[in-house]
Amino acid sequence: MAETLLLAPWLPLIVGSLLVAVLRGRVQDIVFVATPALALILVWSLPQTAGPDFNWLGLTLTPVVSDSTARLFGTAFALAAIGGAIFALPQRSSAERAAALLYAGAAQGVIFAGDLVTLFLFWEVMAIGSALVIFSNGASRAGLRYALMHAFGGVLFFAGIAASIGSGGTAIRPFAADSIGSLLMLAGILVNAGAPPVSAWVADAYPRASWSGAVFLSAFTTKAAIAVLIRLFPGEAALIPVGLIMAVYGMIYALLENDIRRMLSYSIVGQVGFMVVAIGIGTPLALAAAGAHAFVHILYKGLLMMAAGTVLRATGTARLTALGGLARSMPFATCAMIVGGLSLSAMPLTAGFVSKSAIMQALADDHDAVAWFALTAISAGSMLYAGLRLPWFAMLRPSTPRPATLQATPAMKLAMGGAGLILLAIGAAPGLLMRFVPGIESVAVLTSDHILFQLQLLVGASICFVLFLRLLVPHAGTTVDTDWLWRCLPQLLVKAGSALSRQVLAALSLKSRVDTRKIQAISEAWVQRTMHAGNWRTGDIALVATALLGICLLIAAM
Amino acid sequence: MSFLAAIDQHLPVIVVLAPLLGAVLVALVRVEIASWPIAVLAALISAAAAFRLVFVVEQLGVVSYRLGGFAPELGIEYRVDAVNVLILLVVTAVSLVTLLYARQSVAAEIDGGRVPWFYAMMLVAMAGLLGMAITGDAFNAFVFLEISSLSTYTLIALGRDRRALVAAYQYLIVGTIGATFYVIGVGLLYLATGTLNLALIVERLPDVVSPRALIAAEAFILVGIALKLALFPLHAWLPNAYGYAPSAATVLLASTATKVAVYLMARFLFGVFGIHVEIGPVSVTGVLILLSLAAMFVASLAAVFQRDVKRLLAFSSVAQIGYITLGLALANPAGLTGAFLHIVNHALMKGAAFMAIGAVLLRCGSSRLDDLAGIGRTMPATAVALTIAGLGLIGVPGTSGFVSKWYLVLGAFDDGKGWLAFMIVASSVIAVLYVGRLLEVVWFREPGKAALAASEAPLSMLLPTLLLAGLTIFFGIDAEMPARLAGAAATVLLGGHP
Amino acid sequence: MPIARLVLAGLAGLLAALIVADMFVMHHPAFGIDGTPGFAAIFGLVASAAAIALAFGWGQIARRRETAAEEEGRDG
Amino acid sequence: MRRDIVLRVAAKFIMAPLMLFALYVQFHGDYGPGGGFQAGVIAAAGVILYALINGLAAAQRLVSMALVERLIPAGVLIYAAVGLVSMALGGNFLDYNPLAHDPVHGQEWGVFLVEAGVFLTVFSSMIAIYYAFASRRAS
Repeated sequence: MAETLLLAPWLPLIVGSLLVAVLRGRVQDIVFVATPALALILVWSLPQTAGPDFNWLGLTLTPVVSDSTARLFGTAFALAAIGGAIFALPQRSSAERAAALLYAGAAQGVIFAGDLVTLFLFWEVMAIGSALVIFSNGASRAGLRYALMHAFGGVLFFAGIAASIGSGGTAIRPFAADSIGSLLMLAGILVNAGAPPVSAWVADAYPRASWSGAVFLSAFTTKAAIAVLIRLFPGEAALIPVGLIMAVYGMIYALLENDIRRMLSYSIVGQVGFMVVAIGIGTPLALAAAGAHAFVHILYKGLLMMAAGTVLRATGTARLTALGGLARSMPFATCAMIVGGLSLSAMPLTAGFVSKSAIMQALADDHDAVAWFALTAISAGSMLYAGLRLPWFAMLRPSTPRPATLQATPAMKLAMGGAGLILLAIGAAPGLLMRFVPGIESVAVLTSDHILFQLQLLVGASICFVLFLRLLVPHAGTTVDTDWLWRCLPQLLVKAGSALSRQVLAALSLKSRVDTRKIQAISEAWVQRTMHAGNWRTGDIALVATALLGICLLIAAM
Repeated sequence: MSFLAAIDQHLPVIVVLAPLLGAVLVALVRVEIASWPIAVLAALISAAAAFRLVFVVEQLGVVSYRLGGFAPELGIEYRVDAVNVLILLVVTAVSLVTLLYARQSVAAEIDGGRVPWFYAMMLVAMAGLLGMAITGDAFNAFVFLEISSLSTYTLIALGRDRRALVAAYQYLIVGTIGATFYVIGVGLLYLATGTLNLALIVERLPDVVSPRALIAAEAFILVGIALKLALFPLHAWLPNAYGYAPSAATVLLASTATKVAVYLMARFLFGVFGIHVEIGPVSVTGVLILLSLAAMFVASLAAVFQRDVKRLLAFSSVAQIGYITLGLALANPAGLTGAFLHIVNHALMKGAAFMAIGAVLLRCGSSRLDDLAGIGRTMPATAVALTIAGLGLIGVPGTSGFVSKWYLVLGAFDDGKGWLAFMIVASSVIAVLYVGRLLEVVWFREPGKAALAASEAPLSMLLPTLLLAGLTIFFGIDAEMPARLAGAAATVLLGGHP
Repeated sequence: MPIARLVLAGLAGLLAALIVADMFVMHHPAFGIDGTPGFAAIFGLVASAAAIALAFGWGQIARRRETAAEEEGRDG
Repeated sequence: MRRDIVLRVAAKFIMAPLMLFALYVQFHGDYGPGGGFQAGVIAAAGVILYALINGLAAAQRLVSMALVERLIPAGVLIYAAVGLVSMALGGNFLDYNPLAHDPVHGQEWGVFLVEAGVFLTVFSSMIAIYYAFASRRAS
């Protein structure tokens, strides 16, 4: 039993992370690429039987167990790690490489965890790894914000898990969001999935990574949350509105955004919204479709991030306002961006069409008209920003191009080409994907009415794009996002509160003629003393002690 | 065989006597070179005895030792059960490791002539703490409390910083107030029951006519002990005292002194008064939960704003004591197990952290946060130990801090207080802030002048530091042993048999 | 902009051709209305226009102009 | 004060009875009020009186600081040693019964020795405290 542990797909990645931290040069390159490949092999060689059990603190732990969902996500994560590693070969930052492998390993751990405790452990390691990826680019404050957000999500998740274990053991099982414990757990997972009202962390953090680090970031955290949702909250009806809000939010902000990588981050939230809706439906088809869409999403979002990374590396900026006219100097990246964008918009003959069809089919079978029409509309919107706006303004539109100083290296081209080929292959032969996602074989993908429907939708969207091109021109600036809630609102409240208290104090002092400044000084001194507990005078300590005693005695005497 | 059996019989007194005799010897010999080996030897004997006691107690349940052979009504009884044997183990083990660590740190921080006194005082403090933990006599506990306190004042005053004198003086006054409250409470108990032996007091409590005297006694005793264990808001003496004491003394005090006071409080709360007693309309547990939460949040926040690492860690201690008292207040098996586990784990983590800072102090001559910049490059092993300890303070899974917080969270849920579980975890997030601040400075900043000049800590200091840090990791992964001992302690306190 | 008009005309022609083709295929509607030939074309136009309107409107309300330097230094 | 003849002569007269009284209190402790603590304080008072009259230096010639610092732990050592001996003889710590052939004598011996230890420690502690205060230079 215990030797199954050696087949755990997260093991080579985490060992590799340590090795990469120590090794340098060519050997490091080899380890960096080989360990994700080894993980991919292990994903497929891990038997789908009950995992080994260990006893820890009276809890039964199953560090590794495989099923078809785990295999699907594991494959996607391994592919993303391989592609990301190959793409990142010209990036010679040992810190980022070690962090990325740790991150990828923890993501595999989350997928293959057989119990809630293991799941939580990897969940936290994943947060640490991803924060380190951001830190390794020198973005310490963004990294800190990101880490805090995940600490917050981790807190919710931990408390929820503790409660759930108290009421039914460590086994991973479907929950209903009806008790405090499972609600906390759901909230913790949704924080990682980028659900409102904390969606802003995605677009805040991911673009702060280096040109190569963002590829890793775009793959794991949110999709691991999706995998966990599939396991823990299948068919939780509350997820449908949450997912719809995410999809709409992601689309609107992506349409407005100027920075390519921020746009892609918003797009992640939008696409994850599709998956969340499917999980909310909860039928076997819907769950399988969510998994399939996650798989495909990881591939095309990775491809888009690679294209964006190539542009950023070559020109030093990823801002649409500063780009344009790059198609001639960077044809490969342009092609990658178009393939990725069309796949995101579910263009027939791309992989996105396959998985989105499955989600739509699941919604239709469930007779969920609102979600169906809404997501169809949002698909058209996705075409606007990813299929058209992004390649047009970044690459194709006539403009004096910025000089591309660093051309894509063969390794980067290999990574982009591989991802693009897989997307096109799945699009041309949906059976490739359906074979190992049990449950979506019944979905009609390449039928004439279906293709025509999608083409009309996309052409309609294209007409709108050309008509309203002027409204979609990128501008420098940012859109107020949900992080306003925790970055600006508290300041406003404090300001308002202090203004109010000043007025109250002023009103009071008019009546009792107490010097407001004196009151303020006294209260400030007290706050200072309790907060910083700087240097209390001995008398104060004695006073507090005596007061405490006196209160006890008084109460007792009453 | 018979000799071993005879030793077994005298274990409780050997635990206390060894450091006391060691202190006397060190003070008599007064040679700088000889004092350290004597101190280590004494601590070793004491630790061995405590270790052996763990087994004896597991076999017998309770070990009672009558000093002078008098019956408990007349004389002093040492009484060891699953609760205090754990405390004895922690105090002796940590003291031993601290003494092993201390030699070079003390040589650097203390004037040559005072070194023997320092070791003597360390041993006296150790004996006092052990005595407090082991005795079954309320007044004898007071005597040991004073012994440990007096030696602690001396230890703090030996610090290099001039502010150490002020800190020691402040602690002297506060500690005396606490001890006075305690002895007044014990006096009231004696008036009501006619005995000082804790077990006998419990027997006679039902016959007491005036509950008011008892409640007054409880109030005096609990507030008195609360001062010693730095329960919020009576904590203000602690940051200065720990901050300015010599490094080795800080390690000893931070990891053991408050823990023994917590033990004493638990003994009185559970063993004597009963945890669910109410003072008027107010329940003791409610008050304790409130104060613990305040400690967890306010002290953690205060730690975030400290500029000196020793003070930062001292504030963190106040917060961590909040977790322990919270576990006591939960008063259910999981919560109490968590509290006692945290006593053990916090002793290890804080010991490792203060040891690492002591090493930095030795090499860089400063414990200001800014002066630690980039120390991770020049003193990597020390920084690793500090990092592990910091992660433990947060409660990161894989460290022992997680295990104890885990039990606390379980205890909160068992008590039907889900919000409390949330508060426990939420306060850990503040710990993320202050530990993160520390780690950021240590690992990510460019080394300053002091850090560049520093070299790795000497092996004699590094090994004990790494030992405690390693135990923090080890008990985070294999928590079977401490969890069993803590669980047994919880069972005994709740009135069951182990 | 003659090119834009050309593209627009081309797209419109393509859409018309698709709608015509749509009349000759077997539909499997899930909600009835979505089986109507040409429904997707109209829905695509309307939905995209709505998306652009929504985004543009929200942009008018919530967009904050910053200089590029400020944006660059937002990480601080 | 060294020149004040009245004080010097009076002090000389008091010293001897003081010491004698200390010894009386010490040994009477077995039967009545008294014991090592009180006796130690009285004896120390004698030395302190001497120091007050003749100056610190003279007193330290009589009872040197080094001696005082040795005597403090020595007293504790005697106390602990009695306990250890009683343990070695098969009793509990500080159980005086086994110290002699019959328990009553054992108790007498035990109390006598322990009180002697207490006397030494208290006596020397008192003097040490006085020395510490008296040798402080006004700064």
